[in-house]
Amino acid sequence: MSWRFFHRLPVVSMSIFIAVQSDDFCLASEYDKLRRHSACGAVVTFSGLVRELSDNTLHSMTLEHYPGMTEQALIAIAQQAQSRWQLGAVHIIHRVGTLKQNEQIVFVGIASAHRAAAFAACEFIMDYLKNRAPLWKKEHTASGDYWVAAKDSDQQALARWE
Amino acid sequence: MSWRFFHRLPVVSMSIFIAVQSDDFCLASEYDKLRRHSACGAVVTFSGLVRELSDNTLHSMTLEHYPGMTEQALIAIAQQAQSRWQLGAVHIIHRVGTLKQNEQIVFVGIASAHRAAAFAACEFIMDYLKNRAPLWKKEHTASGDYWVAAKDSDQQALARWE
Amino acid sequence: MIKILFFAALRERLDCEQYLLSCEGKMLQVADVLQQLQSRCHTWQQELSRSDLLCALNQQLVPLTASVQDGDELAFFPPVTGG
Amino acid sequence: MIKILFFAALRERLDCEQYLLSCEGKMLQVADVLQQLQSRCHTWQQELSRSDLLCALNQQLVPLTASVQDGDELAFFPPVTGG
Repeated sequence: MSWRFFHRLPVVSMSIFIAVQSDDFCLASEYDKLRRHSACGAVVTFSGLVRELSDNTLHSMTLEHYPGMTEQALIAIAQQAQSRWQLGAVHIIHRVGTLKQNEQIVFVGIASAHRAAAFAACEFIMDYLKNRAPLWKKEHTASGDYWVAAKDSDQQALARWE
Repeated sequence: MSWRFFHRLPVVSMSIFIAVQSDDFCLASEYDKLRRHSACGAVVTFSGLVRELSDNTLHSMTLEHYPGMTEQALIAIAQQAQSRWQLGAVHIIHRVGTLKQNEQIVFVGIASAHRAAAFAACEFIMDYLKNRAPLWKKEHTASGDYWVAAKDSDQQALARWE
Repeated sequence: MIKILFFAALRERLDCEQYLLSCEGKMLQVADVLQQLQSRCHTWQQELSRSDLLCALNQQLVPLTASVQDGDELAFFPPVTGG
Repeated sequence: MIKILFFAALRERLDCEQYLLSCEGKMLQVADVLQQLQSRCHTWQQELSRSDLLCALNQQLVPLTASVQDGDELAFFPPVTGG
């Protein structure tokens, strides 16, 4: 499912696009949409990928989510970012289901007039997504299936925004 | 001109790619190279675009540079980033010559095992590039040609890294 | 009725995806619901007592002091690990 | 000889891209070279006295106290505005 919102502000238009999907996404086509915001000189993107475990035994992972709540949580996070920084566009795409080695998991893209706002908003969204969006990873490895444990570092990452 | 360096570290391989060119670049093909680093779960990209002036009179801009020194400055900045954070790959592309409205000016892409390192390195490189790389913008507008003045905010952005 | 959902590792350990609880028209706190669920068996007692348990009421994160009523959707799950 | 390059707004204001200066085998500081250039005319005096002037010696940013010798490439330019 995906949502689009358009707000028209005095100076720039602001759009939020959110999608939770099992299909892969295309960074280039998201970027092409982000760079259309003519008042925005800065585009920052983040992509999260399935990476090797240190012992090289990962086959794949499955992402479970809470349908409905995930989308709402992502919209709320995007709106929080929008209220903190002046942004032209916020795109968040999160995949669910089974993903293999090196597949794309998550995309966050920001268009803004200023690079500092674009960087901050993109990192803010990832930090909040990691702690607030109801998604869970299960790793399928040579020695069995394991739910990924939440990381203290992800929780600590929120501190700087408070 | 473009440079490629490959270092082999105990755990991950590190690559630096630098290009100063008049040709446009393709974000998707840079991203495809960055995400090949299998130990890197995080890819952050920054793109700088020619944006409208507030009075909507910009026709185009010309980027002048100091050939040779620009490439060296970008390599030095990439190496500084690499010495501060554990990075899988750093790509920097800067265009020179005449660019129109909404054209791409600069690309910085980082692949890293951790998102915090990828975000920090990407923003660090942009902050240093803005202050240290010998490039100058001249705007061609309806009322004449003007050299862009350096911004205090760009200089202040360095403070946090020192 | 209150619809209760469980996710991820918690869902697997409880061997339960969805559970319907009658609240008999009473106004309850999430903590009261949790206590009723814990009383079902030793496993539920253990799994629903974890200090890192998260709770969402009608798809919004809430603390255990939140009030629940007939028709609400309540969900319990472990710390999230998306992204 | 020392090869001296000027860039961007400075290049335009001096109406000069490249200037060759004989150092007659002497060891000079960048500040000495700058003084010689400033003495050329009023415009050069003015433009090369700006406090935000940057200097690169053999393509590395250096302070005005850096030493210059025969065969060096010296460049002066305004604050950079790339990115």
